[in-house]
Amino acid sequence: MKIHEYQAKELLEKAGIPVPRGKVAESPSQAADIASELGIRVVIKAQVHAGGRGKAGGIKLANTPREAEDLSADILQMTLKGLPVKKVLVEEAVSIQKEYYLGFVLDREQRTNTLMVSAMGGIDIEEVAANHPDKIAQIPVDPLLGLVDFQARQACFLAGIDSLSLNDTVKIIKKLFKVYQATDATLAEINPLVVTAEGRVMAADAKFNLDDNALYRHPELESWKEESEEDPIEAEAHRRGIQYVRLEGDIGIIGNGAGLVMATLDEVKRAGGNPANFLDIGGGAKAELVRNALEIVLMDPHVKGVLFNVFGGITRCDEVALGILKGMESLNIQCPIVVRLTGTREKEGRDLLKNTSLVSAEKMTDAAKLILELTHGNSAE
Amino acid sequence: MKIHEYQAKELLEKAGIPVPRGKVAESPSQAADIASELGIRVVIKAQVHAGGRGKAGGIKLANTPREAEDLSADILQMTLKGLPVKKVLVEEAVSIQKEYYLGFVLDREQRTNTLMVSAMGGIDIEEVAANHPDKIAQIPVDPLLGLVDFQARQACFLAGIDSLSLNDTVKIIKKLFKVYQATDATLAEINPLVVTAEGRVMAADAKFNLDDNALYRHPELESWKEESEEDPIEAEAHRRGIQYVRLEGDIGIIGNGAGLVMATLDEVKRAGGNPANFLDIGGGAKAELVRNALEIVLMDPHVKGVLFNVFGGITRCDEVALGILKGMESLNIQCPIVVRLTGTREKEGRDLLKNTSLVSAEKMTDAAKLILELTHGNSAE
Amino acid sequence: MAILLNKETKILVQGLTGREGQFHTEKMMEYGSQVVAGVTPGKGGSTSLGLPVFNTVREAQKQTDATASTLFVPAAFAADAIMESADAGMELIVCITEGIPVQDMIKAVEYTRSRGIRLIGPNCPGLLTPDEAKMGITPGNIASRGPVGVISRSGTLTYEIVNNLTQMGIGQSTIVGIGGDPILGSSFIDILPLYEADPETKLVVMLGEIGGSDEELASAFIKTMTKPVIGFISGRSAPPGKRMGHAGAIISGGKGTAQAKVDALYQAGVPVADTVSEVALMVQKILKNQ
Amino acid sequence: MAILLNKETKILVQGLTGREGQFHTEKMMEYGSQVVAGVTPGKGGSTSLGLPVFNTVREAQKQTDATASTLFVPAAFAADAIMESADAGMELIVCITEGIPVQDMIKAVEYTRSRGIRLIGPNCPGLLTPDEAKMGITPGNIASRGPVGVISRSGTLTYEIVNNLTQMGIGQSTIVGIGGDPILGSSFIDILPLYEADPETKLVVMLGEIGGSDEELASAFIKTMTKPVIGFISGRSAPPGKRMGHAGAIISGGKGTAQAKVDALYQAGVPVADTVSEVALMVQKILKNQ
Repeated sequence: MKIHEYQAKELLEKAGIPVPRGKVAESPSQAADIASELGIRVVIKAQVHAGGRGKAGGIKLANTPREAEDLSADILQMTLKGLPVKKVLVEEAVSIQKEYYLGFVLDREQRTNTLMVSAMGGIDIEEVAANHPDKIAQIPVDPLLGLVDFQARQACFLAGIDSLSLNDTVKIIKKLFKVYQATDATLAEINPLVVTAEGRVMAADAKFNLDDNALYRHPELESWKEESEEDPIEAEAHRRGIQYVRLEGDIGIIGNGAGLVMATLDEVKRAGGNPANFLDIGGGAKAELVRNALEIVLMDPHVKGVLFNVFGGITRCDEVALGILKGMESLNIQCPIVVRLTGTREKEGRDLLKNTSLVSAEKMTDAAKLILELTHGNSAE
Repeated sequence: MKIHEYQAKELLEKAGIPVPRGKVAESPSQAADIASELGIRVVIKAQVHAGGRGKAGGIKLANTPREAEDLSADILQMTLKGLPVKKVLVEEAVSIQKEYYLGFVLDREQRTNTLMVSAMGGIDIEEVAANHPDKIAQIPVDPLLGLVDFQARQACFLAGIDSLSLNDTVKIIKKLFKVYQATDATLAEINPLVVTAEGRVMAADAKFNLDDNALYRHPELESWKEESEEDPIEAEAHRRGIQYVRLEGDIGIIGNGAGLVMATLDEVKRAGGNPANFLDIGGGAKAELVRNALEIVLMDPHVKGVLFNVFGGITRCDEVALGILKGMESLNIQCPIVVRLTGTREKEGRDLLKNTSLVSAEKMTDAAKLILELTHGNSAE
Repeated sequence: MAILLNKETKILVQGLTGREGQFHTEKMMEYGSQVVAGVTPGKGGSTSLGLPVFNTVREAQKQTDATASTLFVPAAFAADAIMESADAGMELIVCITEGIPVQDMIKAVEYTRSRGIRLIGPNCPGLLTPDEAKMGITPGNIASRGPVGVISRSGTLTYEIVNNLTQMGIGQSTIVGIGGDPILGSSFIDILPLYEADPETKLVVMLGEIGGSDEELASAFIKTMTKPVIGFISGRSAPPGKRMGHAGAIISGGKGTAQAKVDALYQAGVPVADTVSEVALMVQKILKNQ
Repeated sequence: MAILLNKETKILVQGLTGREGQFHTEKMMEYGSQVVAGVTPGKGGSTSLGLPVFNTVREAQKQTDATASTLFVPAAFAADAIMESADAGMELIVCITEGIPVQDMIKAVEYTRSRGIRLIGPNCPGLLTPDEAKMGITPGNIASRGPVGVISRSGTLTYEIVNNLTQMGIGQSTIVGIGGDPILGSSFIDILPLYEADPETKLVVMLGEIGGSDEELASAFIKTMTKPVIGFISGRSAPPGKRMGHAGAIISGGKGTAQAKVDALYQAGVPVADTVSEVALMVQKILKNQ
């Protein structure tokens, strides 16, 4: 789960990490109020889960409350990388002397968390990693012991953090690790960590990814869940307990098992099509869930056809077929549907679908070609 | 640092471990007020750092506030194992169905903390350990990982905790470990953990030892420090930064280095005497500290003579001699003093003490015999 | 021969008395697996599916000499159950559970690895050695015994390919599902050496997917192997930043793309199938030429 | 020969720039110890006592090839400094610092032990190999080179006995102060095998005190030793429950009494001196009879 900058800063502030004074606004007038309350020059920052907000015009400086109002109005009308801006963060503009990068990230290869520190802050850390790998100090954290103080110091010395801001930075690293652990994060990034003209060290921007699987032990963060879902169909799918990812194509995909569904997407792409989504009904799905899955996929207006690909293990093909039939009864379906069922009770499943408008296929590759032909007249091959 | 039962229960309650309702009282009328506030039968418990309070009459049941007042008056006049009772804990009397033992203790051999659980609660765990060692489940806690849930369960199963109270007990063990760690304890013991007639599991008595070396990071516990010092001379010594332990004899002992001072105590005992104290001036002591040490030792009215035993390494013998002279000037000393100085600047030190009433000795054994002769007319040998 | 698991392996089931545990343990036993006991804290002393149930793994181990444990334990308690198993001396732990918090898993993985214990999973279908035994949820009916080692990060995709192999008359030595989470007890590189050392296994099918760099790391080892490996990577069409079902199947920070994995495999001399149905055909071809 | 430390040992000092660090490092260098650098975070690049100062142990190690580190670091930071040293690959760490929180120490001790690194202390006088080198605060002038290994839980008591030995013309191989805390990096049983293996050491003096059961555990090992050991236990007159200066010198829970230790040593065939001055006399007698 991704959270917004203003939420990340709320976490940091609670952990005792200095952040610029500021508040979130949902309307231009609110933004103006915050700006006049702060009483100095402010930054207006679009709150969306998209990188490169600055370049896209989602971050602006305002000298007066009036200016803050106008600029907020602009930003609140924007759509950044397809995401509508619903909130802006209005905070004091700080004069920046230096910009650092601090981050903790789940490190799959090391099977632990890794601390990353760089004196090249303010730009995308992946860019630094690609072009100046030696400018990032990376220190894996012992899974059982946690971060040890000397590691924080060592990272700072390796990264070349200025000696004047060293102690403050070390303290912030320790606090960041605490909040990283306390929130079950998989990423906690301060970029940039700025040294202001007055020598204060503070988090000017922050990014957190939280582990969805651990949300149950953080009821205080649950309320952010809804806001983290920026796509309404994805939000609805998750409410119904369905693994759904919206993509940009027009072929709806439904299958069981993440690997198989991904492979199905690949087959469609290979056949020259573009998948509209990823949808995994999981193991042992009942008819009702299959019906729901179909409804979710069809909520996307771009969908021109649907491909079912199910390998029956625990999942029974006849149950899936029943679900599809239910969907056809209850939903007003206008587009073609190709169904490929194999494995447990495949015969029973296929029998159920005889004498319907559904198109049956035996192999994945054939199924992909079929749905392409039915929706676009022909496949690429 | 030892803390009182009522303080230990305060820690438990904050950690979410159920304890009987109750409050501490310093006067009989306060005790009566608490009893009438609780509105049921209460237990009055003397708050002193002494085991076996019950047998010594320091714990009584009171049916009415009036009775609570009378019994508190009795207990507040008691001296248990030499310690005056200044406070009593007044708490609801619970009807006990079962008594268990739970504890975390610093385990020197395993070099970690050990969880101990026994279904034989309510009696001294050392007695259980001596007579029924198989009735105590002992599980060492990984120093880096901390307590893992399965260990808490395993200890309960091994100890034979009743299945009805199992889940509650496991939860309490986990909370106890948290507070044990959070307070830098070296002992945290709930004995007994009771199952009430109604099936509730709660801490009926508790004992904590805290690590003095870690107190600096627990400012909230500092206020208990004073109360933990029950001997006024020890308290005064510690205020002056001197390692002093009051004992029951009449020969005051001052030396440098814990091992050497202990060995000096042993020599005095071997010579047939009884040391009045342990006092370590530490390494590199200055004259003023030595003078203070002498003053502290002489605060004990039982002291009939003082033995100095110093091996000069970093500590300079002449500095020690100067301190003794200062003490003789400023304190009205009536008793004999034997001084044994060796090592760094021993000649200079001894020269300073020439022409005084002080008695000099070359060896520890001789020094011990000398002070015995001067105070008791002869030594045992 | 086979790897990791055979019909002699004495198996415990942690979470036997739960719904999933019941269902799949029954299937495991039907398949021939030597399940000797269950563990459910608080249900010690009872029996389930005719098996004794113990309160702790330690007790179960003492009474049954089991050396392996399969976990059908709810996600909130699974990492703890893995550590309990490791502490009790299990040599092989297979964790089926999906949805375990990742910070719990880094502890459990370190705990097992530092003790030299093999952990498979979590979020995996488990192990199956055809005609001998299975630990986990892989359907027994699709497998047949033979020379192909199958190792995979996903479940149904594996079933599909195993099914294809069996239908073409090509059997498998042991099928290993390592799981779809970002933090795994065993990755490809931990299991491949076992296939290499197993006389029965003549060829390995490795089914990877986007996310992480397990496939890249494995490629370096594959270069040193004497046995042929055939690869497949799913998620070629997945966009970055989107988690494709599996918690581990995500391209993030420019890492974990299908292309990088395919490239690494090609460089290691591994033929990579373009489609699922191609995999079995490629296996057939190589086995014929051997 | 000697154990643990000689004039070739390249030594770092963590906390060199502090008051204690300055004072004692100067004495260490005067004595002949090969101190090669200091470590004080934030003072990297400066020099002190003519030695380069580094920000991290890792950097100091890289520049100097040091293999041992002595710590004069304030108690609040000492456990962290021990772990830093261990992480940087020091083989021998001697921690002089007194007053380290015990929960910090159990972590630091586990950290060093699991990496196979030898930690001496904390709250100890350190090591001294006469006429070669010292790490710590043992006064150099009282020691002389010879056949007696001295190992002890306390400082001044050791000095007293070493002084006696030297005055009687009996030298020492290496003097090891293991420290007076309840949680120690090395106990008697960790060091005794080194004396047993050292050709120069002909006899070992072991100075124990009340608290814990290090002496009892050591007794079991001493039974297997070919070299004579002479014991001394201080605190015979100490009452239970009172901490005698050292955090570790306390009889609690009926454990750690002087009598139990003396008994264990006698059972292991170890003569135990009754008084401090007896120790050197007993050593003299045994050496004469050899």
